[in-house]
Amino acid sequence: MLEVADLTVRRGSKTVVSGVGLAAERGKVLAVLGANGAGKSELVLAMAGMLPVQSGEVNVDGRSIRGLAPDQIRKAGIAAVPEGHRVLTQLSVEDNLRAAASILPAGQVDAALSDVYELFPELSERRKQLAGTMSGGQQQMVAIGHALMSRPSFLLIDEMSLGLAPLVVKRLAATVRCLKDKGVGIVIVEQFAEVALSLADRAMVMRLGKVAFNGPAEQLRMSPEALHAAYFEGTSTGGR
Amino acid sequence: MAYSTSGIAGLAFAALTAVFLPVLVGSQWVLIFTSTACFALAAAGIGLMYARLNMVSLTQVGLMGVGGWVTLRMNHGLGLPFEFNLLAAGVVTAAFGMLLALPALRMRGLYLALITLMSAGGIEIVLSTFRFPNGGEGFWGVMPSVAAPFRRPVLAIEDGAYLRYAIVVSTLGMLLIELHRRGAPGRAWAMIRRSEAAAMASGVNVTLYKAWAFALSGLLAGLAGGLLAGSIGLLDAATFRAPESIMLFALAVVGGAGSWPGAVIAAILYRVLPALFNDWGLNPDLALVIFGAALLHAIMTAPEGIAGQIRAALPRWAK
Amino acid sequence: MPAKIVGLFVVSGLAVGSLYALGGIGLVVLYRATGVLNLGAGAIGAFSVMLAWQLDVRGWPAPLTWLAAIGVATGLSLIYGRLIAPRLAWRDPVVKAVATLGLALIVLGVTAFLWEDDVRKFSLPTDEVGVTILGLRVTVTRLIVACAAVAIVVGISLFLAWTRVGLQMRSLANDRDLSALLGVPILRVETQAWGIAGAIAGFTGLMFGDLVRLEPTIITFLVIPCIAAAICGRLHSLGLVLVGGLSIGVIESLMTLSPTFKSVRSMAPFVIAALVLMWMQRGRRPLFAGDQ
Amino acid sequence: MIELEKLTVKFGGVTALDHVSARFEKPVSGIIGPNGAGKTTTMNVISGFLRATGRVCVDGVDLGGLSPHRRTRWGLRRCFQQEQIADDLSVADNLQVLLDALPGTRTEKRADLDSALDVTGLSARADTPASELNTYERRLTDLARCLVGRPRLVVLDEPAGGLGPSETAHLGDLILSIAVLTGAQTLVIDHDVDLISRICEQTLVLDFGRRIACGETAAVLEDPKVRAAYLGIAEEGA
Amino acid sequence: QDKPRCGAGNGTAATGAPIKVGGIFGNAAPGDFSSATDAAKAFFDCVNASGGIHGRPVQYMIENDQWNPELAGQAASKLVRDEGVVAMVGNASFVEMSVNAPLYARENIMAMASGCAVSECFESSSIVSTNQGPLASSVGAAIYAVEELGAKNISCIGLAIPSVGNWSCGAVEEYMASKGLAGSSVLLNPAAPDVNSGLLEAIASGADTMLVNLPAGLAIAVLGSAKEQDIRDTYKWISSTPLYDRSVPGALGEYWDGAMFVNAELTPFDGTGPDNVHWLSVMDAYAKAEDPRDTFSQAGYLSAKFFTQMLEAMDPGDIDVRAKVTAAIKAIAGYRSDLICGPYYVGEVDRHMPNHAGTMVKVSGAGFEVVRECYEYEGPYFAPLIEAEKKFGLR
Ligand SMILES: Nc1ncnc2c1ncn2[C@@H]1O[C@H](COP(=O)(O)OP(=O)(O)OP(=O)(O)O)[C@@H](O)[C@H]1O
Ligand SMILES: Nc1ncnc2c1ncn2[C@@H]1O[C@H](COP(=O)(O)OP(=O)(O)OP(=O)(O)O)[C@@H](O)[C@H]1O
Ligand SMILES: [Mg+2]
Ligand SMILES: [Mg+2]
Repeated sequence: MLEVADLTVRRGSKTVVSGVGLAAERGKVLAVLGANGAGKSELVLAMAGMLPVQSGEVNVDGRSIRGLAPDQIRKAGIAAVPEGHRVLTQLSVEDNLRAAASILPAGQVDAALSDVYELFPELSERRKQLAGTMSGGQQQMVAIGHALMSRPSFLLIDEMSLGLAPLVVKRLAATVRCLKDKGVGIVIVEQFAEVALSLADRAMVMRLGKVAFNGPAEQLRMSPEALHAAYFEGTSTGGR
Repeated sequence: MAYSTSGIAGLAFAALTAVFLPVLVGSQWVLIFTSTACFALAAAGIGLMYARLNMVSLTQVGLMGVGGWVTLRMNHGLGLPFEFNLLAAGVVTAAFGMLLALPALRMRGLYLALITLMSAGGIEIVLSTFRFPNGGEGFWGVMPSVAAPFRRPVLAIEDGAYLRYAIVVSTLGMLLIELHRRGAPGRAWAMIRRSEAAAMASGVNVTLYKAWAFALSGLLAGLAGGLLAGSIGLLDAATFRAPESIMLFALAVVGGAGSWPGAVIAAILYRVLPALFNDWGLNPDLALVIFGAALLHAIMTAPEGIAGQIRAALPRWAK
Repeated sequence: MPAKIVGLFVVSGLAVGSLYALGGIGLVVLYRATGVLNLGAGAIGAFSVMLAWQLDVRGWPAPLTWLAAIGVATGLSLIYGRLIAPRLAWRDPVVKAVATLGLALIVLGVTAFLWEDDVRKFSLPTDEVGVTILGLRVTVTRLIVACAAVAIVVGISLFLAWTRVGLQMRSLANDRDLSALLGVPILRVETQAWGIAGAIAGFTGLMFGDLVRLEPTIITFLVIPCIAAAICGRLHSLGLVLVGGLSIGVIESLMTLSPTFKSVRSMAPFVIAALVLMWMQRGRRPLFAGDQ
Repeated sequence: MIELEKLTVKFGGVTALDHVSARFEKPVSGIIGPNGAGKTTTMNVISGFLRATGRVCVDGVDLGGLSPHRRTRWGLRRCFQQEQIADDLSVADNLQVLLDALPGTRTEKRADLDSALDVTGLSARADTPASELNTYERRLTDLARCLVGRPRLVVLDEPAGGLGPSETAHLGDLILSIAVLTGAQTLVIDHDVDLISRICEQTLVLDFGRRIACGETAAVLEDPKVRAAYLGIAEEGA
Repeated sequence: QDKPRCGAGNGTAATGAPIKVGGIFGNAAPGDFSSATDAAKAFFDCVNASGGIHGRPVQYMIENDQWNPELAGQAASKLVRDEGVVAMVGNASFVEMSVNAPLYARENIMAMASGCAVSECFESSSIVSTNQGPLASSVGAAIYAVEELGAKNISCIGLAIPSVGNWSCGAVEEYMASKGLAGSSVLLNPAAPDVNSGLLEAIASGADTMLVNLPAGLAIAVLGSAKEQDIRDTYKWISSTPLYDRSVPGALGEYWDGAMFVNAELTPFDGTGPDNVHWLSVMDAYAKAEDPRDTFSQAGYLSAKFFTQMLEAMDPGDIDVRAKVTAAIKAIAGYRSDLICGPYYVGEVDRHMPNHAGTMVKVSGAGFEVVRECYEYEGPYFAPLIEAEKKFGLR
């Protein structure tokens, strides 16, 4: 169980996440939704140890991981895919993936690698290409590959489908289901509710850094009005 | 043009120092502050390139040497007034900076910094091999005996008046930067800093504007070098060694690149602090240790530079 | 110009060039592993060779003095790598490089304070033995420098390319934040990198102290021409750094033969590095922010 | 009218574009294709960031010899896959950069800038530093840049990436208005098939650097090859 | 405890209003010239303890220019303008004199320097030094090589700095030419790691004698290179004063034992003349134990001593008047000491090099051995000096 309680994150003088709580269970998918600037990405970064946390708790199976270094958090079984398809630009695709397997015992790396290649044959064709020269979508595949390489127990994916062709999104959706069946706890952060909700067991909607809705995904899937109320309330230009 | 608080504060600061410094301090400190004014101008050039374009010049002090060389060359070779020599120094150094820019235009980050460092190394060798003109014959103009007299500006023969003169020139140089920053070049630079591709897609001639920044920064270095030559009357290659250029860049970062207080702080750290250490009779080796430690400390703790910290502490002054 | 004289100058140039190469290789090793170009490497080397000299004067057995020198260099490098470098990790590569000037000043200041200016000489037993190549006598020490340069190039290249830690170092140098997120044990890997680089700096210091001269300031700022060699390898290819360093040495030495250029032959490293950089960048198009 | 003629781009061994020819006549046209198909590469060729063999002609003008910034002065506007606005400039200054490079009087430019801000709904944020904008506002600013200075051709690379449904809808309307307001022809790359089918009358589909279809959007999306390669619904067609 | 006494004082510590005197030295990596001002300071301390000058103590203020021309200018401004010193004594630097000579001339103050190293220092109307500098010392070494070692072709390896290497090696070439012999110069960049190609260049010049005219560190590097080539016996090896230093024989090692001839600008520092003995005892009593007892130290002592001697001869009422002091310094003629071979004089001329006779020593064991006692240098450069000395009635 990955639990976040009363988490507050500030950037400069601005509180971007305030008092957010969530719980991701093994074998379940949680969708985190919200309009632009709602603070979803900051939440993910804070959970991954990339942003300092002002207050609140982050626990895995009852053990606090708040304040740990990012590599420690990954070791604790949490893998995050940050927004903006970040890859090691000067390294080849294969080196990217191998580097991401630092916490795996050496013997398991090749197996993990072939799993990722199986999911993304596009990458397998380009093992030797520098990741920085890949197309946007290919980089997103590498970024997701990074997270899968460490065989995490909890997977956080920010903007999973960003820049990916529909075909690949479908494949990914299947993978998410498969991981879920294997008992991985998954948090999908999305702008675009449709895909996420179709996968999710529970959903959470954020607005202006706070939780605006938290409940079964069903509820939002069934009633677009509820979704709209939680989500699109405010202006279409997003900001404040 | 809108007047900013910081701009007015800058002009006021310049006016106050120009009026009061020369009468308040002894002749040793008049010279120290003259040097400080010169280096502040050069540091402002570094800050311009770094803050606006993320380009690093590790050759600024070397370029000052070029400006100083031209000033001395003109002074000893032709009978022209100081202002003319100074202007020539600025223009020649700007052209020189632009020339440097040619190979550097396609480079960024550390590579760019290193190519400028290489040119600093080259300038160091040339200056230390051929020395600065001191009134001798020929192109290099070096003779073994004591240097021929240097003609300071008619308005600033005395050290005190020369300090005022240096402050005025430095202030004009910084105003020139400000003028650029607020105009089309400033916008183009901001765009280039975001990404060269985006700048090109915005119709910005990236090559031209980068070369222009090099030239402007070179101009300031040239003026600074010329002013320094006028302060002492002659120059020595040791002043312009490559490590000095690295040092001035480091201090420009520590001071806070991209604002006039940053440049002034950098120059104070560069010239006033060592002079104080020297005045206190501190062993120069230990002074080096303290200086190095202070440099590291400042780089670690003040990401926006000391000027940024001061600005944060004085919220009223922001912007 | 008789071939014999040219031969002399070529061999002499190779001897100096291998020093540039050794220095450059040390810089590139650290840069590739941590993204820091350490301008303080020369100062660390200077301190360690002064220490070796001091211990030698005190009567320590020679091999112990060398070990002590390399050990101290490793230690100094580790102190910086553990205490200071991580706090600058998020800054531009240039600011990280410039910050190491602070390290250089501190170490140089301490060295100059401990060892007041005096005439000293540091020599190794291998100075006494030599072979004649193309008419020039070359001491075994110089051969050691050349061999060590090659050995480090080969060893480190293999290490970076094939080992797990090597991969982690490359990943770290590319993007430290992301590497941390990917689970690369940042501190451990960085510590290893700074340690290796420190040992190389110490060894380089011993060689410079013997073959150039035992003056801390000179050794400290030799790092600048060594950067020229590093540039020839684009701060990346150790093999090219070696080639670059040797070429610089030979060209610089051959410039002695030209009456016009001999007075400015020390410019060779800078001019060559600038030309190499220009050539490397030829036809390159501007890219997006963040690309090097 | 935009004509692409036998565009070929190679990166070392990889052929990113392979003799791609197409002709876009509609005000708004789309380019779709799987990841790595060569869409961004095509756009880079059109805007002059990449050299390619082949020809790019717009309204009969061969853009071949022009460098990117000259193409912009000629009237080409582009948005990148990741928006590229300068954080340390205000929204208005981000547009002003473009106008700086173009001829015209101060007042004309001011009017141009104001109307672009007006259309995109950014007027109230004109003097806000770009660093304070959220993702959508940044996208809008980027798009507003394509509106100033009499554009003739606007190319957009995944403009709706990372936007929510309502934002995407609003953005689609804005793109449609470009042609109306400025008379410029627009090319859009996106993975959002709904957006593409709503705003693009004509669409080019690429796969592995080759053209696999080109024509009326609705027809193209029905093409089994496209469905197989892009939408991943091969099984139904087969 | 019998401390040495200095000057004509009565033996009780001086009390009156201090006489302000300045001194500028250079000390920063890579060189330290402070031994000159240290010795002058020791001497003045001794004078003060011994009763001062006309009962007044000397207030000796020293500044470090750290090889930085700006600092040099600032230091001189402070001493000359702010403090109003009556004269500068014991100055020793590479940069101070070139920067400040115009100031000294303008302010009508004399600098009785002790460590001149560049041409500007000798070719100025307001600076006079007790040391010889690289030119005289190199020519001196060359004369010895020609006259005693049978050198026919000398290659002078100097610093690639116009006012040092080119100037001094140029004078050696002129001297050789004046004798109908061959000479050439090889100039090294001070920071260059590569001294080998310089040495090869000297070899290629066809010389039979190598004149090493470099700061000690660089000189040792060149000689190390020569050792590497094992060419000690192929050439004759001579050097200017920088190698005349107690640490040098040890640093050179056995290889050079007996093969390296060095010119000494002043008389040997282990000499037995009264001034040499007095110098050492003043140093022991008033200087720090670790302050070097080297040539610059001798020169600093000597400048201070001559200055004191001159002030004592002045009318006590004129001592605070800078113009009078300057005039008195310029009037110095014929002061003698066993530390220098010839007479010391100043005179109203625009170049000063009173000390142009020296001693030649050879590296021998852990020290040096005198191979030629005081001998006067000749050559085109010295002709005008000798002319002037005739005018002052010194010859
Ligand atoms: N470096 C920063 N400094 C200050 N504020 C920031 C910074 N980065 C982001 N913000 C602000 O934090 C808020 C939350 O941003 P975040 O990126 O988490 O939103 P999001 O919900 O992920 O939206 P999107 O869908 O656009 O990614 C926004 O208002 C943004 O402007
Ligand atoms: N510099 C390069 N070196 C090698 N291959 C490259 C380089 N740049 C692009 N490529 C390859 O060219 C192909 C086309 O890339 P492009 O960016 O045009 O794809 P795209 O269609 O825009 O994809 P996406 O939808 O994922 O953005 C990709 O396979 C990419 O890996
Ligand atoms: Mg986000
Ligand atoms: Mg793309």
